[in-house]
Amino acid sequence: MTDMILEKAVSAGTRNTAQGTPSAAQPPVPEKRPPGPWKTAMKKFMHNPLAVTGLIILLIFVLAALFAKWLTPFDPTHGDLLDSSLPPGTDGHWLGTDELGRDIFARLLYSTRISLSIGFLVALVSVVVGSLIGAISGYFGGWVDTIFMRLVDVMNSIPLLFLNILILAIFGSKVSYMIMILAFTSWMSVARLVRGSYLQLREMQYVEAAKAIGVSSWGIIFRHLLRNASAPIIVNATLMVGAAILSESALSFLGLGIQEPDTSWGKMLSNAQEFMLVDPLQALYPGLCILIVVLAVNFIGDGIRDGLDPKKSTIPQRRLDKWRKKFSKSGV
Amino acid sequence: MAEKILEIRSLTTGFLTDKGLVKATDRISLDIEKGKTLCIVGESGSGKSVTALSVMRLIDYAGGIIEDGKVLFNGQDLVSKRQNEMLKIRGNKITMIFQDPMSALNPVFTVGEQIAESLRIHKNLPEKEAWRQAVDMLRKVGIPSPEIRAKQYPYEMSGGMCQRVVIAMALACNPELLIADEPTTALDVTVQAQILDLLQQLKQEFKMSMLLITHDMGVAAEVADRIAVMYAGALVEEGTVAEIFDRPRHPYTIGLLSSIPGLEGERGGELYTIKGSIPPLSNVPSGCRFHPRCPYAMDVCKTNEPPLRESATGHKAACWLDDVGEDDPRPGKPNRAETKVTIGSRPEVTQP
Amino acid sequence: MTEYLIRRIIQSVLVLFLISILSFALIHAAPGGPTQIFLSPNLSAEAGKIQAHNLGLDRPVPVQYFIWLGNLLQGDLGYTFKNHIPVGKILWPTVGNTMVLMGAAWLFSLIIAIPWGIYNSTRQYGISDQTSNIIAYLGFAMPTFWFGIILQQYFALKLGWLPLSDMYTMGKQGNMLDLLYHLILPVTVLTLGFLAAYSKYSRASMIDVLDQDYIRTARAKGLKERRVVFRHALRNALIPIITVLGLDLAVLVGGAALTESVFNWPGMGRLFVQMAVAREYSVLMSITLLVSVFVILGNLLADILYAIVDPRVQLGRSGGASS
Amino acid sequence: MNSPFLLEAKNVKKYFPIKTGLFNRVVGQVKAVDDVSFGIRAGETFGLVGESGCGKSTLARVLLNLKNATDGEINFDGRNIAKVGTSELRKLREEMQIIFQDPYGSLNPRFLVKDIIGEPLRIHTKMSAKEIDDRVVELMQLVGLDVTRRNRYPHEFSGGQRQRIGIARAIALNPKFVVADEAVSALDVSVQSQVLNLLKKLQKELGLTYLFIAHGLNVVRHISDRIGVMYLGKMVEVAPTDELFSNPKHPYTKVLLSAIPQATPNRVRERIILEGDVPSPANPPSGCRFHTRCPFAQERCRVEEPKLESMGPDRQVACHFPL
Amino acid sequence: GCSGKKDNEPSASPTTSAPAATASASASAPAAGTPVDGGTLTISTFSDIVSINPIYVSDTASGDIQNLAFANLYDYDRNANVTVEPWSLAAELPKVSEDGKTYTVKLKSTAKWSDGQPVTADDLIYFINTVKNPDAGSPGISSFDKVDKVNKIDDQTVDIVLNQVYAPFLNVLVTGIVPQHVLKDVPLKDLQKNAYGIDPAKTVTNGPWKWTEWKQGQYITLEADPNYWGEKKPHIAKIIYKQYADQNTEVQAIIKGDTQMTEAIPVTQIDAVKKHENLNVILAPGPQYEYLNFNFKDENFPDKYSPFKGQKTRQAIAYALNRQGMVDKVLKGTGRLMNSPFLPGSWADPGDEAVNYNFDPEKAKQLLAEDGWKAGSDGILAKDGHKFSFELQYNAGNSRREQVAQVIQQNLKDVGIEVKPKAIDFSTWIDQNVTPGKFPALLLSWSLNNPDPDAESIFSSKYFPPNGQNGGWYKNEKLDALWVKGQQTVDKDERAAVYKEIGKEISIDLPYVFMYQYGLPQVVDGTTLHWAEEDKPESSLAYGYLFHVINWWSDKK
Ligand SMILES: Nc1ncnc2c1ncn2[C@@H]1O[C@H](COP(=O)(O)OP(=O)(O)OP(=O)(O)O)[C@@H](O)[C@H]1O
Ligand SMILES: Nc1ncnc2c1ncn2[C@@H]1O[C@H](COP(=O)(O)OP(=O)(O)OP(=O)(O)O)[C@@H](O)[C@H]1O
Ligand SMILES: [Mg+2]
Ligand SMILES: [Mg+2]
Repeated sequence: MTDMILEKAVSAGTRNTAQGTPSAAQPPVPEKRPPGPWKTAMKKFMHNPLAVTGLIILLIFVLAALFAKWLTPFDPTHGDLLDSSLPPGTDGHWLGTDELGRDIFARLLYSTRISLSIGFLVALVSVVVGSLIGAISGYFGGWVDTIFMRLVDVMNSIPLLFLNILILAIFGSKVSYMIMILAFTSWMSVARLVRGSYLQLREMQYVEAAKAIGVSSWGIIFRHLLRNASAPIIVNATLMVGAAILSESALSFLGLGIQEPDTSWGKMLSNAQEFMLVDPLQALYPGLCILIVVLAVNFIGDGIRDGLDPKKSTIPQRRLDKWRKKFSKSGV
Repeated sequence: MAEKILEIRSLTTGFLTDKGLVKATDRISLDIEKGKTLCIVGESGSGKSVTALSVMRLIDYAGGIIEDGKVLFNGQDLVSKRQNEMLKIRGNKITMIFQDPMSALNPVFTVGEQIAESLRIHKNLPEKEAWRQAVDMLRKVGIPSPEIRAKQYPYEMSGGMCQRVVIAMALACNPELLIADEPTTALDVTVQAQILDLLQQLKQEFKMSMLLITHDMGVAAEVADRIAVMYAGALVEEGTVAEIFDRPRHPYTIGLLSSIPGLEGERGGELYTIKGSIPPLSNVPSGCRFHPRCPYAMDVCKTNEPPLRESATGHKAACWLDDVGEDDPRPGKPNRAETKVTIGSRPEVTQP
Repeated sequence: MTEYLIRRIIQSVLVLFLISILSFALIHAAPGGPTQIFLSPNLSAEAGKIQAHNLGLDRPVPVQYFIWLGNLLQGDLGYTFKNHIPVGKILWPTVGNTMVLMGAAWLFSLIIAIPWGIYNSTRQYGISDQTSNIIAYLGFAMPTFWFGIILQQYFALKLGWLPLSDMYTMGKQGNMLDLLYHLILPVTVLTLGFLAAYSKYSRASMIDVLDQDYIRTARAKGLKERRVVFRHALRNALIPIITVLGLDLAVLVGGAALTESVFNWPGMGRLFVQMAVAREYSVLMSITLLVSVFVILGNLLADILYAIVDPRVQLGRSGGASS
Repeated sequence: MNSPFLLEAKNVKKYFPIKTGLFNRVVGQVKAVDDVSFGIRAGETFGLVGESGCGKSTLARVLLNLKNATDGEINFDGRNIAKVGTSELRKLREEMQIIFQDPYGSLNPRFLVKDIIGEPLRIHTKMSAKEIDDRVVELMQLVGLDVTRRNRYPHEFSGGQRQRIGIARAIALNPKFVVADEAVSALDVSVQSQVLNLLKKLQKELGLTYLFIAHGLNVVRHISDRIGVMYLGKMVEVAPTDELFSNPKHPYTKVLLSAIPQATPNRVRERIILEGDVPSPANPPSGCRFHTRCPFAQERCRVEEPKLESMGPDRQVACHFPL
Repeated sequence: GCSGKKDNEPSASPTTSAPAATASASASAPAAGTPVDGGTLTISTFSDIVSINPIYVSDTASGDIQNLAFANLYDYDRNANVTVEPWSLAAELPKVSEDGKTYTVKLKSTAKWSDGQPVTADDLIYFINTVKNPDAGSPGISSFDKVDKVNKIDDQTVDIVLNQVYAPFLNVLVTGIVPQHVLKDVPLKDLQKNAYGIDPAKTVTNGPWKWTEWKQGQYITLEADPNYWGEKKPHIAKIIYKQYADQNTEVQAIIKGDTQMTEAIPVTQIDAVKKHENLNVILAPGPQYEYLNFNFKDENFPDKYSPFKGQKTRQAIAYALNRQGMVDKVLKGTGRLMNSPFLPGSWADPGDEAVNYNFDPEKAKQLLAEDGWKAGSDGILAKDGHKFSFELQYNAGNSRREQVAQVIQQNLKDVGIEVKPKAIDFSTWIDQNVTPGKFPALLLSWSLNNPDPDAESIFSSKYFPPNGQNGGWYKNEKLDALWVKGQQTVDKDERAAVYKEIGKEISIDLPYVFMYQYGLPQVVDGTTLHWAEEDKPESSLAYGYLFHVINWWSDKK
């Protein structure tokens, strides 16, 4: 199946040179870097409406988080008790105020910061740690692998939500703790994945070729193999962003998450739970934010995955089906 | 002329890709006489498997589209059949074996079950009887202690064994036509010899016809009655084994044969090479699709597609050099007399 | 096989041992850990010390660990610190309750998801496929507790059709119908999550298998498409699904902390949350270990099932399937 | 130098442990290469043939020190490669290179062609980027690649072109000795001849010594000066090419020669069809390893292992009853 | 109770989100018709009991069940006077000797344990001696440690002899007791582990209801004891005490009709509940108040400087805080401002004699300036190179406190003081900061177990950690003396005068900012739960939400 995409690319390359071997007399004119697999993936990604929507949504959220200060005149931690529980739209409070008179929109914006940072940082840390451990484990194998994989087993065998609850209940919570704890309990899947890739990759002939020309083990792991294992890692990272945001909200919901004056969507949700009966909108906003961002991140992840999957055509399936009907002469 | 079991007429099969519809076979016409073996040879990607899958109508599942043409099996057109109707033919009258025997067998069923399944479905045999015949079949393809082997799973067998199982499966229903797509490529030479030998034997015994696909000229030479050479989706030459090997007409066939180092005679000298490589199907050259690599390419080759011309003896080739006459640069001087007879040009579909 | 089992069990015990050390250490490293529990303002320092001594909390931590481990091996999970109730007495009923809830959700989602995934794999990008895709996305993205609360607000409070929370109506303990009635909402919430994952897995797995050479062989035999899908493909496709299911066994017992809390379901997850807040470490340790046992059992079970479904898998060969 | 050989293997063995059971106990060994001795002269091409799994690749890896020999001695250019230090090994790496079978798998798909070819230069020389680029251009021209395409990825090249990239990489450091492990097996005939011609040309121009591994006997015959035949980890016959083909001494060689289908119809050939499969190297037959399939086997073959013995100039065979 | 040694009296304990206590009737359920016997009452709670053994009860949930299953020696009337009710164990109020040190208690001869044994003097003696003994580990030890000895006069009469005059002691006698005949052979150090108080089957009680079932984490049931000795029998046949995950869920449950009474709901839910006609919210400030505790010890600040030492500074902070705003918005009007540690309206309340700090940021700024604080470049006040910036600790998970902390931060920011609110897990916090007195400032509340105003162990310099609960290291010699005087004055009017003085002084000196007394809104389903007007719940008492529960009746079966 890979041939298909290879074939395609070859054609692009052969067109100008197919007519015989190049003459050495011509001074070599190196052409520009051709579209690599990433470029193709990019193109496919851009053809995927869900993925693009996801990307746009995420970008909007990221920008909103970055420019929160300019988007709302209100301070998320500042509330005037006289303005408490205003309905949406009053006095420039687009979404109203909460029971302390704090602007809900401002709080959502600033929550975006923390929730997204948690999402991205947890993904980053756990991907870096997981990749490193997975790569070393998978490449070297033997006792290194045994030790790391037992560790992964142990970590995986502990109910993670419980571990999170336990650690947070014991040590209290700060944004930085939260990130560390979530990363600490989520690197294993990446490690497994990367190890799996490396177990396969290390058997590739180009690894032996690299050894044969004297590349060191670290050179092979980081220079030669990392880029080959990167596709699943990237996909996993995107999905982990969503997972971390959800985990944070779950822990916050249990009262073990972010503490004032910091705020996150999960924190807002858990606060809003009190007002579920009087002011259900308060719970709706952060809930929807979580839903939308996690959806967006998943769309992006899927987009990347499909983009990197050589089996997936850049042409939408619908169009393919239409064509198929049009061209086929055979009975159905 | 002997009775034909299979007549492929101007078969065009394509795949939908980003570049639109890519034709993997382009107006292929082939015939197989009852009891004979036709071998399709050609380099990787030339469309051999696609031809076979089209005949089986399995190409529909591989995402391919039969765009045009007919496949007449005993006079019935398979292309216009519905998949439902194909079920009675496929696996029963026409069977197929594939290149990699290990992956062609379902890993979770015993080999006996897999053979018996065909029998139960097509011959409506009761379970016991189907099993008995399956074991019998295994014995026929030379598997020692077949009663035990039938109860084993594919992973418990070697490659050669698996290929025998696949062959047994294909022959179980006593097919009229066996299509073998590179049946020995995945096997060791000594085992390959065993399997080829076995196929020859069984062909006699079961009185069937065979379509053998290979890229090994040696295999073709040994097994075939007639050989068809494909290049980039098109049929470029077809004839008896002797005609193809001794008097090849198409420069591609000539190049192919000359590129193979022999086991006898001179060695160590420079090998003949065909420059360049097979073009991608999405970008087939105009005119004769071989012309960019052809050492004898003429102007006409670049623009006009040569028709497939048949000699009196049935040796077909598609090359403009057949028109050149005395200046023919081809080595070995193909039989002039043959080339005079032109039966038809390729763009037309010859109706029987 | 037997040897493989023995090896896996030895490994599992080792893993459990490590987990117990890890969690024990964690708990004792904590500020406000067990030793401090009796130094609360409700009790004079002196009286607190006496109590701590009575409970053996003044001994070195490793000693405490081995005492605890020794008791554990005799089936004694210990006692709660605050009122000296045997942990088992609190824990065991919740295990059953959790299993009822999760088992129902799990079965329910399996029954829907696997056939649905298979159907979708044969009709890729059809309406059903797209729908399940949407559900899958929602299932992944929706904070479960939020969904639960919304369902509660609507179906229990607004419409009043369904019970708000709990496992039984007070006084109807043990009544099957009542239980089913109470299961509807939490099972719906949990099912959404499972459904998403399982239908995706089974679809992907089927698509993978349908691409294999032996499926082509099956078709070449002239088998009906239905037979190809359900006989030849399904059994192979089940293999990876089984692995996922095995891994989920842990979720089955431990993972519903949030849903249980929202629906006041007297299960292990809710107990864990309660006990974490109350700092009942012996209960926390027991739950952690118990769930770990389930995780490990789940893995083992997955491997064994794997071997049953797939004759190629010979347990014990080069480390087994997932170790 | 007192040895006539550039590379000499003495009693080389390579066993792979078979691990299983509790704690990965070693329960047996795959004797992939078992007591093989031979030499390759400077400037010659030594062909190595044999069926799949008979140990050809393993032998090559051991010769290049990519795998450590279990036993035996390998001298390259008078140095025992097992004994050299790290820095000298690096030096050795520059002198011995390898070209792989799979033109797809042996090139890192995420490296640009110029990086692939330039990698050995980057590692072993202190050349500047510019110098490396110049050398890459030079090498690409040498192997007949379009130098303007050096900024592309390997997948954009055809099989034959990819194999040329592999060759360019192998000769980048001006090695003395190159192993071609099935370097043309994966290529179509028309491309195969291009690559074979290239290898010959390079040998002439650069004075290379080849160890040429293949199972296509016609190809080996075409390129080699001498040929070694392996069966199940053993070298069973070594002979100058023409003599081997005209007068095979070992029954296995004879069988092998006869098994190859030839693109020369009409010629009636005596064909020896063997019974059964190649036995497993983990559990090789006693005595002569070929006796189970040998049409000429006798009682002695079952018990006594034949040694590789000299049979005239440059000819060795391991058979009790040479033909 | 306090952890101090020799003090007695009003014990106070820090509370988590919703502590003991409760609610005086405002708009309570109407008395509908005549009582019916045999109904079921379902009460919701969000925490489980620990043990209902009166020796060990220290949490609200356990206290609730104890109050239902055990009769008290004495009870309170609606005005917090110690009294003898038909359901009290004592036959009459205790006689206090001339020197004020000996209390003679006489038991009813009809009182019986649920196993049929009579309640005797031995039970009371065993109870007091056990609680007093540190080996038993009873949290009540601080209440009884002033008891010198207990003498049995006859089977129904006991003399309790104190080692000093201790006015609050009468309140200590509002307590349940345990059956000596059941527990006498249990070694004291094993008593806490004993099944008594934990296992319903083994817990012999003497109250109107018998404890029948405990499903940990789920519910507790009690049933009317058929052998109950009192002349007045309970109407309600069965009480279910049902546990929910949190208060919000409790509210939903009572709205759904799953429960009939909720002891306390978050103030934020009041409006939601009021929408339902069948539900009545009983709303009045209860026996608990919130405070902002300053720390006077320099070590507790990063720059080794306590900014709270100036009296004017403390007063300025009091002026800067919009306490009324908090009461209105955060407490939704359920609270009442406080200026001293005595509940407004109680006999010790100094009333207007205590200084009331109205919200007045200008005045605050002026006072701060007078005390030498000057605004720095960043707008934050500073003195002698020390920035006026401190960490305000409170416990995580208490939304009221979280909100109040936010408001405090805001209010103080407006006068140039930087507050950094910090939420810490409750038990960790208590262990690490509150008890050892290691915090810069904190926000917490006291829940008053009994109506006596004594609070020496909180404010006296005798009770610096680890001896007592003066974690702010506050020292005021005048007050130190007054507290002692209060304890040793037996005459109620004289005592009231002492506490008035204390109230005045403390409101000027401000070891705390007394924020407000607050109530825990109690919700009852008026359509199914009924009582006569005189039996309605009394929010101002501890456990007042169950006031006279024996006289209530329920329509639910
Ligand atoms: N499912 C498919 N989708 C798209 N293109 C395909 C598909 N199957 C085959 N092709 C293309 O059709 C062309 C012919 O393929 P085919 O498999 O017939 O080649 P072949 O002659 O059998 O080669 P080989 O010797 O490698 O088996 C190739 O270019 C191939 O890439
Ligand atoms: N790393 C390894 N561990 C265990 N066994 C191995 C390993 N590498 C090779 N073997 C075994 O050693 C034997 C020889 O393998 P080798 O790859 O050298 O054969 P080969 O002659 O090169 O075969 P082919 O023609 O298929 O390339 C085989 O049985 C193989 O299974
Ligand atoms: Mg093919
Ligand atoms: Mg090899």
